[in-house]
Amino acid sequence: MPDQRSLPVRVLDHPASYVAHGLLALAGLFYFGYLVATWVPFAIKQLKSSYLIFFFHFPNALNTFVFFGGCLGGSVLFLITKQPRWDRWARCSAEVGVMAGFVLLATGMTWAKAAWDHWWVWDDPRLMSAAVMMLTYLGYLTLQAGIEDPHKRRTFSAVFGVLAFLNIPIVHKAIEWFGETSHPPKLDGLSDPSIIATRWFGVLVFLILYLLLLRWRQSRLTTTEEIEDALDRIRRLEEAPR
Amino acid sequence: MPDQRSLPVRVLDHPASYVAHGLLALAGLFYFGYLVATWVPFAIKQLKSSYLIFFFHFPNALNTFVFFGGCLGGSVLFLITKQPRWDRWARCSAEVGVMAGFVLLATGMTWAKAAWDHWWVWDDPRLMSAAVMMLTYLGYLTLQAGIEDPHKRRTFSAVFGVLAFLNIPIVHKAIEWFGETSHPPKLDGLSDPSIIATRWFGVLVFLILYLLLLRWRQSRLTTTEEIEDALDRIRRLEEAPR
Amino acid sequence: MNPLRAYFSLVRWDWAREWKRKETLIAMAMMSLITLFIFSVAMPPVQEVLEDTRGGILWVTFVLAGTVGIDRAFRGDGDGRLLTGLLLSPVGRGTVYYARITSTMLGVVLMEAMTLGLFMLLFDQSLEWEGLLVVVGVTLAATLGFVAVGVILSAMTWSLRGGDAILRILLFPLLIPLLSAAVHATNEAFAGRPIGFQPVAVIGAFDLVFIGAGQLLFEFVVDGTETGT
Amino acid sequence: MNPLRAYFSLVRWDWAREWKRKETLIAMAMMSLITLFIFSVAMPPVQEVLEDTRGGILWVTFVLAGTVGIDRAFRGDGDGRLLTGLLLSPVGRGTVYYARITSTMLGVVLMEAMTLGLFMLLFDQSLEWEGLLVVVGVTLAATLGFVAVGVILSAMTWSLRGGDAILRILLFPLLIPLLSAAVHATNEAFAGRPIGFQPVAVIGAFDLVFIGAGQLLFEFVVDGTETGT
Repeated sequence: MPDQRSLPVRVLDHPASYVAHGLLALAGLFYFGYLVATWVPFAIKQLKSSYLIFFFHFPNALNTFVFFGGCLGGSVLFLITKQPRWDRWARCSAEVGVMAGFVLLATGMTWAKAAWDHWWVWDDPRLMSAAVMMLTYLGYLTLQAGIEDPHKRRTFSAVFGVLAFLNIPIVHKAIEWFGETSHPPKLDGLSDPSIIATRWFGVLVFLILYLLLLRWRQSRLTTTEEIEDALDRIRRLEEAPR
Repeated sequence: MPDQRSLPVRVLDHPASYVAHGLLALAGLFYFGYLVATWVPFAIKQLKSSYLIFFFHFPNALNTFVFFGGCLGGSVLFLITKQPRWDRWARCSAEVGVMAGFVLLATGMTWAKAAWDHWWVWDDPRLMSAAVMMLTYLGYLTLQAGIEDPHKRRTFSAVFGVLAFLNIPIVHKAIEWFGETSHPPKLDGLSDPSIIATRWFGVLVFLILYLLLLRWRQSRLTTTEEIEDALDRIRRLEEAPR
Repeated sequence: MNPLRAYFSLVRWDWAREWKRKETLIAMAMMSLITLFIFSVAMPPVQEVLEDTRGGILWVTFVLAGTVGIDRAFRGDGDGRLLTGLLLSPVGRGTVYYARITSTMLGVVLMEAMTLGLFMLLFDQSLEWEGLLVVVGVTLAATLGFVAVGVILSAMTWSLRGGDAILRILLFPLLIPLLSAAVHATNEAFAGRPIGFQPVAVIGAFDLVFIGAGQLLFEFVVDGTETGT
Repeated sequence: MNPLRAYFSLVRWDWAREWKRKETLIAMAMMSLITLFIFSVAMPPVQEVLEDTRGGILWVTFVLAGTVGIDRAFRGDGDGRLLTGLLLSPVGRGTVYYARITSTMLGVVLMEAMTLGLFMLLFDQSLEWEGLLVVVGVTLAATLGFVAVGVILSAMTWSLRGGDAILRILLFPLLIPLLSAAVHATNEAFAGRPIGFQPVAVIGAFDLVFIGAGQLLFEFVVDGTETGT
C-alpha cells in the first residue's frame, strides 16, 4: 500500500524529524542556560534564586497561554469541521499547557518564597489567574477522561475548551481588582537589553521543547484512537447482518 | 362484609372518636389559656411576651421530642416486623414532630428577640439543637418523599429514622460545649408551683392536640397506601398469565 | 412558531412541572439551610468575624445550593426524555437555551431570596434600603451569569457517570471571577459603602460573554448529546 | 471464609480497582483544590481572619470533597453491580460494611492529607509537631465517624434519582456535632493551645454510636436494596 499521506505529514511523522526536533530543543536549552549564567548583568544576580528563577518563570508563563490558546483553536476547529484530529490537537495542547502551567506555578511559588517569604501570594493577580486557569484546564482534562462515547467526548470537551479560554481575561481582571490590597513589592530593573533578549530567547526555547512534547503526545493519541476506530469497525462488520 | 377489625381499632376509626378527641383538645386549650391568663403570678407577667410565649415554647419542646421518639419507635418496629403500619406511624410522627418543632423554633425566636434583641442566638444549645434536629427530620421527610418503591422507601426511611434520633444527644452536647461563649442571660424565677403546674398541663394539652393530628395523618396515609396496594394487586392479576 | 411565544410557553411548562413536584426547589432550600448552619458551626457567627465573612458565606451558600438546581436542569425524570423532548419540539435551540436559563434562574432566585432573608435573620445582619437594592441587583446579575454557564455545563454533564461531580469540577473554577466580584460588592453593601464600577464591570462582562458563548455553543452540545445516547 | 481474611481481600480488591482508574481520587482532589480556592476568593485569606476561620475552611473542604468519594462508595460502574456483587460473595455483611468503610476512608484520608498540606502552604499556616499530631489524630478520628455514617447513607441513596443531593441533605445535618468538635479542636491546635477532653469525647461518642448503629443497620439497608431493584 503506497503511503497516501501528504508530503509535509510524511516528513513530520518520520522518526528523524523527532530526533532533529529533540536535538534542537536540547541545544536551545544549553545555550539558554549559558546566556542566563554569563550574559545578563551581575548586579541583578545578587537577587539570586528569585532572579535565576525568573528566566524559567517568564517563558513558561507565555507558553502556558500559547498552548491554552492552542486548545482554544483546536476546540473551535473541531466544532466547525468535526475532524477528530482537531480534538486531539486541543487535548494535547491542554496537556502541554497544564505542564507548562505547573512549571509556571512552581517557579512562581519559589520566587514568592524567596522574595516575600510566603509560598503563595493570594493578591498577585498573575499567580492567582495562573492557578485558576490551571484548575479550569485540569477540569478540561477530567472531562476528556470522563466520557467514553468519542463524539460526545470530543464535542463536550471542545465546548468547554472555548468557555475555559473566554474566562481567562475576566479572571485576571477580577483578581487584580478584588484581591486583598496588601500588595507585596514587585521586582524592578529587569529592562536591561540582555535580560529582555535572554527571556525572549527562553520563550522560544521552551516553545520548541513543548512543541516536541505536543507532537509526541499527538502521535501517541492518534495511534491509540486509530486502533480503537479500526477495532470498532471490525466489530461492526462482524455484527452486521450478511 | 362484616367488619373484621378488632374492637379497639374499630372504636379508634369511628368518626365519633375523632370528634371526641377534637373536643377534648379544644377544651384543654381553652382551660390552658385560662390558666396562663389568670393563675400564674403577676410578678413574672411583667416580662410580657417573653413570659407568655414560654408557656407555648416549653410544651412544644417536650412534644417535639415525644414525636421524634415516636418516629424512632416506629422505625425500629418496622425494621423488626416489616409491617407497613409501623412505617406510617414513624412517618406521621416525624411530620407532627416537625410541626411541633416549627412552633418551638418560632416561639423560641420570638422569645430571643424579646429577651436578648436577637432573633437567633447561635450559642443557645437548646435552640441550636432544635434547629439541627429539624434539619435532620426535614431530611427524613425528603427521603420519604423521594423514593418510589414502597419497600425500599420504608426500609431506608426507618434506617435513617434510627440514625437521626441517635444523633440528638451528641448534637446537644457538642453545641453546649463548642458554641460561642457569649452566653446571654437566662430567665430565672420560673419555679413557682403554679407555673410548673401550668406548663406541664400545657404539655398534656399539646400532646392531645398533636395526637389528633397524628391520627388524622395516619388515617389519610393508610387509606392512600391501601388504595395503591389494591390497584397494584389488580394490575398484577390482570398481567398474570392465565 | 413565534420564538417569543415559544419561549414563554416553554418557561410556563417548566414551571408547571416543577411547581407540581417541587423536588428541586425543596432540595435547593434544604441545601441552603444546611449550608448556612454548617457555616455557623464552622466559623464563629459573631459580628467582628462576620464583617469579613458575610459576603462569602452568602455566596458560597448561593453557589452550593444553586448548583443542585442547575444539576437537575436537564435531568428531568432522570432518563433524558426531557432534553430529547425539548429538541423534538418545533422550537429553535436558542429559544430552548434561554427558556432553560429563565426557568432555572427562577428557582435559583427563589432559593436566594429565602437564603438572604434567613441569613439576615439568623446572623443578625441588617441592610439600608439602598444596600438592599444593591445586594438584590448584584445577586440577580451574578445569578444570571452563574445560571447561563451552569445550564450549558449541565446539558453536557447530566448524562455522564458521576456527572454531578464533573459539573462542579467544571463549573466552580469558571465562577471564580463572578464570585469574587459578587462577594466584594455584597460586603461593601453590608458595610454601607458604595460598590463602585468594578464589580458591575466584571459581572456584566461575565454575563455578556457567557450568555453569548452559551447560545452559540448550546447548538453543539445538543449535537453531541443526540449522537451520544 | 475467615472474616478477617475476607475483610483484607475486599479492601485490597477495592483498592486495586480504584487505583487503576483513580477516578474518585481525582474527583476528590479536584473538589478539594477548588473549594480551597473558592474560600480564598470568598473570605479574605489574611492572618487575622484566618485565625477564626482556618479550622472551618479546612473541615468544610474535607466534608465537601470527601462526600464526593462517599457518594461513589457503592456506585461502582454506575449500574449497581458493585453492591450486588459484594452481597453475592460468601462474606458476612458486617465484613462488607467494615471493608467499605476502610477503603472509602483510605481515599478520603489521602485527600485530607493533600488538602492539609496545601492549606498550610497556600494559606501560610504552620503547626508545631504536637499541634500536627493533634490535627492528624482528630482528623483520623473524625473522618472515621464521617465515613461510617456516610457509607450507610451512600448505600441507601446511590440508586435513587437525585441521590447525590439526597445524600448531602441527609448526611450534613448528622455531621454537625462532629464538625463543630473537629473545627474547635483544629483551631485550638493551630493556635497552639491544648484541645482538652471535650472534642475527644464528642468525636469518640459519634464514632462509637454510628459505627455500632451502622453495622446493625447495614443489614437492613441491604435487604431494602435487594427487593427494590
